[in-house]
Amino acid sequence: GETITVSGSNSMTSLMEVLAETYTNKTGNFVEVQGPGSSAGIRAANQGTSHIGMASRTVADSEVEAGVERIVIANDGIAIVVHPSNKVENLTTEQVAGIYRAEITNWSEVGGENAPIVAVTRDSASGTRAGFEDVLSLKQTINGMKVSAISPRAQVANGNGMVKTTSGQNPRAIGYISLGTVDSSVKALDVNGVDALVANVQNGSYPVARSFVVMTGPKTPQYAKDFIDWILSEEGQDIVAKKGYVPAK
Amino acid sequence: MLTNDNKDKLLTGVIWSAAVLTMGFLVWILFYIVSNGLAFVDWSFITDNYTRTGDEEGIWPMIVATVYIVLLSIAIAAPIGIMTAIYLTEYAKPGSKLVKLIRFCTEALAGIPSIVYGLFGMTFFVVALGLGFSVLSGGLTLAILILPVIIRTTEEAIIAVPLSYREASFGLGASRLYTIWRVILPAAMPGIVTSLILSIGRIVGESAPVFLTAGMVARIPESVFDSGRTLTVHLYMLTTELYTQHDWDMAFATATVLVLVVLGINLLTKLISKKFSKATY
Amino acid sequence: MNTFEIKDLDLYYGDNQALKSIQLAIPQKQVTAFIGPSGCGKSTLLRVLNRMNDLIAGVRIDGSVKMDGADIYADVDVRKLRMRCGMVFQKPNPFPMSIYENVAYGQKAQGVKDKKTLDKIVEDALRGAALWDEVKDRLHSHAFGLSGGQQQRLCIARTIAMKPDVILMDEPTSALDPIATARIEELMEDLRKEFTVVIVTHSMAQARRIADKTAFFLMGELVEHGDTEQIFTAPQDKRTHGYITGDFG
Amino acid sequence: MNTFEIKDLDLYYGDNQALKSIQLAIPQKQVTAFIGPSGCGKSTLLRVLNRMNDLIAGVRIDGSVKMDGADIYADVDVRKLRMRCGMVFQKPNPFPMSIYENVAYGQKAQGVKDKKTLDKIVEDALRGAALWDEVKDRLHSHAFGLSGGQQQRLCIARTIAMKPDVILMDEPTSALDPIATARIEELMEDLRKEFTVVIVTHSMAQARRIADKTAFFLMGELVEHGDTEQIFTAPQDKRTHGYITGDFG
Amino acid sequence: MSEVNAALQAQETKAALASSKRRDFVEHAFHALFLLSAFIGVASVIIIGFFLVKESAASFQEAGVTGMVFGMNWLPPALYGIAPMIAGSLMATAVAVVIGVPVGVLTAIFLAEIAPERLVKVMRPAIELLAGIPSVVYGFFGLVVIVPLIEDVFGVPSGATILAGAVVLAVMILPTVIAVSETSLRAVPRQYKEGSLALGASKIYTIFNVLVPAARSGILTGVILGIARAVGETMAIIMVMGNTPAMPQGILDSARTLTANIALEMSYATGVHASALYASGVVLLVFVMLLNGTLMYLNREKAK
Ligand SMILES: Nc1ncnc2c1ncn2[C@@H]1O[C@H](COP(=O)(O)OP(=O)(O)OP(=O)(O)O)[C@@H](O)[C@H]1O
Ligand SMILES: Nc1ncnc2c1ncn2[C@@H]1O[C@H](COP(=O)(O)OP(=O)(O)OP(=O)(O)O)[C@@H](O)[C@H]1O
Ligand SMILES: [Mg+2]
Ligand SMILES: [Mg+2]
Ligand SMILES: O=P([O-])([O-])[O-]
Repeated sequence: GETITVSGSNSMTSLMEVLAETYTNKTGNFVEVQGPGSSAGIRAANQGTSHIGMASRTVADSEVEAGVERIVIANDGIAIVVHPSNKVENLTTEQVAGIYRAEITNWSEVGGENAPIVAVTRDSASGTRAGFEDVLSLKQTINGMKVSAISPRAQVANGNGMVKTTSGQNPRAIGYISLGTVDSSVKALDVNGVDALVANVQNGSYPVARSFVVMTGPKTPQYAKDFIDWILSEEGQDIVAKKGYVPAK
Repeated sequence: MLTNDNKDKLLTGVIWSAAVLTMGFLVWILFYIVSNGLAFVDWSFITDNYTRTGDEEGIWPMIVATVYIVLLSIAIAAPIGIMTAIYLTEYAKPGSKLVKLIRFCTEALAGIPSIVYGLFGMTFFVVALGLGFSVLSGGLTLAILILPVIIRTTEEAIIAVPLSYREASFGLGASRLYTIWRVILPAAMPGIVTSLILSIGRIVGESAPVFLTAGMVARIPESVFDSGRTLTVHLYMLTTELYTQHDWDMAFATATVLVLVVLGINLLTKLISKKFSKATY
Repeated sequence: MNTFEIKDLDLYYGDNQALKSIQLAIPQKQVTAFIGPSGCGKSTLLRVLNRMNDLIAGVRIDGSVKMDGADIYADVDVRKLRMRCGMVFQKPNPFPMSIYENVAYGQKAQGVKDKKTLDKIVEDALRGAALWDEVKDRLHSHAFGLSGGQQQRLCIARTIAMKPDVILMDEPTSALDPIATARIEELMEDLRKEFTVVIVTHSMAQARRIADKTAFFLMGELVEHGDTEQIFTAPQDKRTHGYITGDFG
Repeated sequence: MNTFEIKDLDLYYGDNQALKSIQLAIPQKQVTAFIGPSGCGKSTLLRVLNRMNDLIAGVRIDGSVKMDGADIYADVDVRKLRMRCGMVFQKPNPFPMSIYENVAYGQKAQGVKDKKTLDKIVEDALRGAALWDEVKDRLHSHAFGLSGGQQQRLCIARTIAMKPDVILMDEPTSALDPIATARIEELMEDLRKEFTVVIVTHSMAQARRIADKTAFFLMGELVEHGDTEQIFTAPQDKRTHGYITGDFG
Repeated sequence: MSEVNAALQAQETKAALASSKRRDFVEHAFHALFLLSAFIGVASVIIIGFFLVKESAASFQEAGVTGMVFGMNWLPPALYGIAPMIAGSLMATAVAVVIGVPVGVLTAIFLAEIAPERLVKVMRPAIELLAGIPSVVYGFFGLVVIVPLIEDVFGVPSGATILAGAVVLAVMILPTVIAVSETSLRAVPRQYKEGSLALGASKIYTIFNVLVPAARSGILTGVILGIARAVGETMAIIMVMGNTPAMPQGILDSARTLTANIALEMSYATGVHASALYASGVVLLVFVMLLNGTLMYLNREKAK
């Protein structure tokens, strides 16, 4: 069979690897998945170094070169997570933004115990982070350029897992991760009173959400495009749903 | 005021505590890793494939990829490193500008942080030469990374060959090449083998320069142009995705295997240099 | 006939002059001994004769050294020179290989491969060094299993195997016990029949026992040389007299 | 009076016996020389006297060694023993520090701190070693700036500064040139007035020049000892005779 | 007659000793091959240097060398200040040295002078094992053990601090410091030790007043190699130091090192941002070169 190369978003790899493996077993075409991050995925699609690029956020027209196609294969919520022992159950989007801007620094300010807040963010070009910043308007303009407004004092973790480990270990921590990766080691907060559930992402009531996008370039061969078609097929979208994400169709 | 004897006792105590601290830390780390991981290391863990659908969670592909990358980088670096060491010790005029340049560059290579190798390998081998994320890119990058280790250790081994052997050989009218081949290299062999095993250890232990060049695809590479994930990279991937208790167990198990591999490599070094030194002396 | 004729020889290690305008003739098929206190330049001069000093960086030589009338510092193949001037060192230095391989080494280095030829040469050389009877049953065992005295004779055999004209020896017995020393001294009696022998020794008694000619050095100068008997019984120079009567050294 | 009395002394390095049932008395305030061929055990016996062999793993000692009647291998403080038996080594071994610090070292190691006391001790010791005039203006320059002979006298001064009863010297002049050797030999004349001196030497001439008593060793055995004159003119043992007339060694 | 003979023999000898060219060819060919190999190392350094400088040029142009090196804010693509990362690297390394070097040197003294030979036989392989354990394992251990421990002991909101990184680094540089120091302590000429003991000095006095000063340059070499290792360490640090790109206020604060900066953002970055990461690499390299220079200088002193 052929080898299809896919690279990009770290959040998408756990889903993509399952899709890939199922597809490989089915067709004999091997799918190779690398998950360094969304920006790398966009670059890979632009430069044609991989057949398929992945980004866990909306990709703007200005970011892609002519001939690069963007296809949404799933939608995903971004869960705001804290230590399971944290008494706080709900935060508003403003409160979350305040915490990440370092305007709110103590849990007592948002109804919790009197303890400092340890905010954990993702690395600066993660798709999850970009989606999170978009939804919460965590952007500022410096020297005419739009950059992140997340406080530089927030800790930086290099993957969903690392955010989870930190929030699961430290009772004072708060972080955000792909909804599909939440489990009992952390507690996902309600946002604006809406439960962090796939159903609520699907019906649009859960506010912190983004799309999983794949990109193909002019050099992408047909057998790679076939893989994307298969993802969008019923069989593919079933897997998406089973893994805890929102199907694109 | 301390008397001399008491001062001696105090300092002896301090020295002992430092040694205990060093050993304590080692034992602590080893015990923590192995006690949490050993229970999950079994034959199928070692020989199974690794799939994301969850059917199999073995580390066989990582073991194979590690072996490939080790073999490739050693195959590239060993001849170059050994020949460089021969040049520096047997041919070059000591203290000449050329030797200084070569030595400076070797030192510089040894000093470059491995993340910079990763950076370089990704720009040069992966992108500029178009080799992609592949065992080949990884092997080439790591070959440069271990080159100084091989050069230095081999040099030391060659220098340690008694001058009297060289004198005797030259005194019998043997040529330089013949002397190197028949006398110097055999006598330096334990040192050379040691340097190779040290390099293996180094390769096994690296992570950043490996995944930036060889990628992290968890399957058995079919050719040197395929991507591969080494054991250490695998452990790194696992630690960034610790979701369930089961994930933790797998991470500990992988760490245990790594520690055992390193232990095995160290024992092998000892064994080989002992065996060689018995054979030649 | 003289094997070597040394004229106006100066030798410098870097800035340090180790030999000062040496004039010396070394006669054919005789034993010539170099004596003198430690550091006076005996070894240095010996190593001039087979250009072993070439191996040391920073050595500079002025003057002329002729072997059988040909200047050995002119355009000669150093390897051939060294084959004609064999050398035995202070500490026995067999190679880390079998007895046989040690003796055959020099011939093999010249490209001799024929087993019969080699066998013959090895046997002859070992006989010449009075070692054959002791080792003939274990030619292929490791040379390091021999005693110090045997090792030194092995080194002499190794040299004889090259069929040289000259044998240079630098304190060949100083690392040996009295019995081994006596055996080597006996051997010298035979060697002088075939070879020109130059020997450095720190033992005046030894020089007296074995040498035809003796040369006495002091601080890089050749103080006196001549027949051994004459040097020891009627030295011309009072420094020689002082040395042999034990006033210094 | 005897300073040392050695009875039935056997010494083994592992399985190798280096000294064989030595019986020897070393008289007070005289110079005793140990002579014999290389490896006969001279240094080993010398190091028995201040228990320097304790440093070597695998050394075993049988028999008794008494110093002024007290068994030095019974329960003694080795440090005090070594303070009473100073030692001077074959190669001058000043510490890598200033001349002053070298001489003051031993006293400082005993906890003496008073500058005046130390100054006095240093001056006396340097005078005792006939070095004061040469170094008094540069006491605080580095000891490595001294010539070999001066360094050796510095090592003697360092030893004298401990006010020992005995000075043990292991070939103290073998690394020195004739002039430096002569100075040290002169110094010995003075030392014997105050100290018991034991000296190992490979030079029979030296033993003859400076020693009151001479002991001749061969392969770990004490062959003969007695007044120097008698040993050199009328040896009792024919091995001694052979050695001093140069038949071997 | 005999003169003629002598002249004949001289000619014969001369001919016999004349050099033959054919044999030398093989010698020359191998000489060239060895030389060529030796130049591969040189070529590698040049290529690596070339790529680093070339790739980092864009960011230096955009932000200026001082703008980057002294800039306090890291907000690509607007601001490219790496001063916080430089501080992070230096602080973590310094604290690691303060913790690791005394322990390492004292352990080396223990191995070289105090420990019975049998204990040395056990400890040395153990320390080699410490050297061989992959840094990811150290990072993992730091993440799950050291970080929570620091939270508890120091009562800080988060244990992911410079101190946590420094503790991990200290353990990681131990083997280097110990091995090099022990070797140089053992290389101190025996005469020094004997000289001191023969003067009635105690073992401990001898160690600290003669052996350690005599081995000083070797010990310093070990320390510098340890520093180089600490400065270059990446993966372990990422896992335990919090990676905040803000100027650290103390050792109980999170910080990001230069190496972590590269590893965290490399695979995402494009354009000037990527170039700025190469610039971090250049700064890192300058550090290491300075350390190497120091080492060479020290060794020159020693050679004197
Ligand atoms: N490789 C070298 N580099 C610099 N100087 C040297 C070298 N070899 C010898 N010398 C110096 O040259 C002088 C003569 O040395 P040489 O070894 O010839 O003496 P020697 O008479 O053989 O003494 P010994 O009896 O101790 O062997 C000495 O001063 C020595 O220090
Ligand atoms: N540290 C040691 N370990 C094992 N054997 C040793 C040791 N030191 C000396 N010997 C052996 O003990 C014997 C006596 O050695 P020693 O050094 O006392 O001789 P020496 O008479 O001083 O000789 P030299 O004149 O060469 O100094 C020799 O056979 C030597 O090989
Ligand atoms: Mg010599
Ligand atoms: Mg001795
Ligand atoms: O999906 P990301 O890893 O780019 O956040």
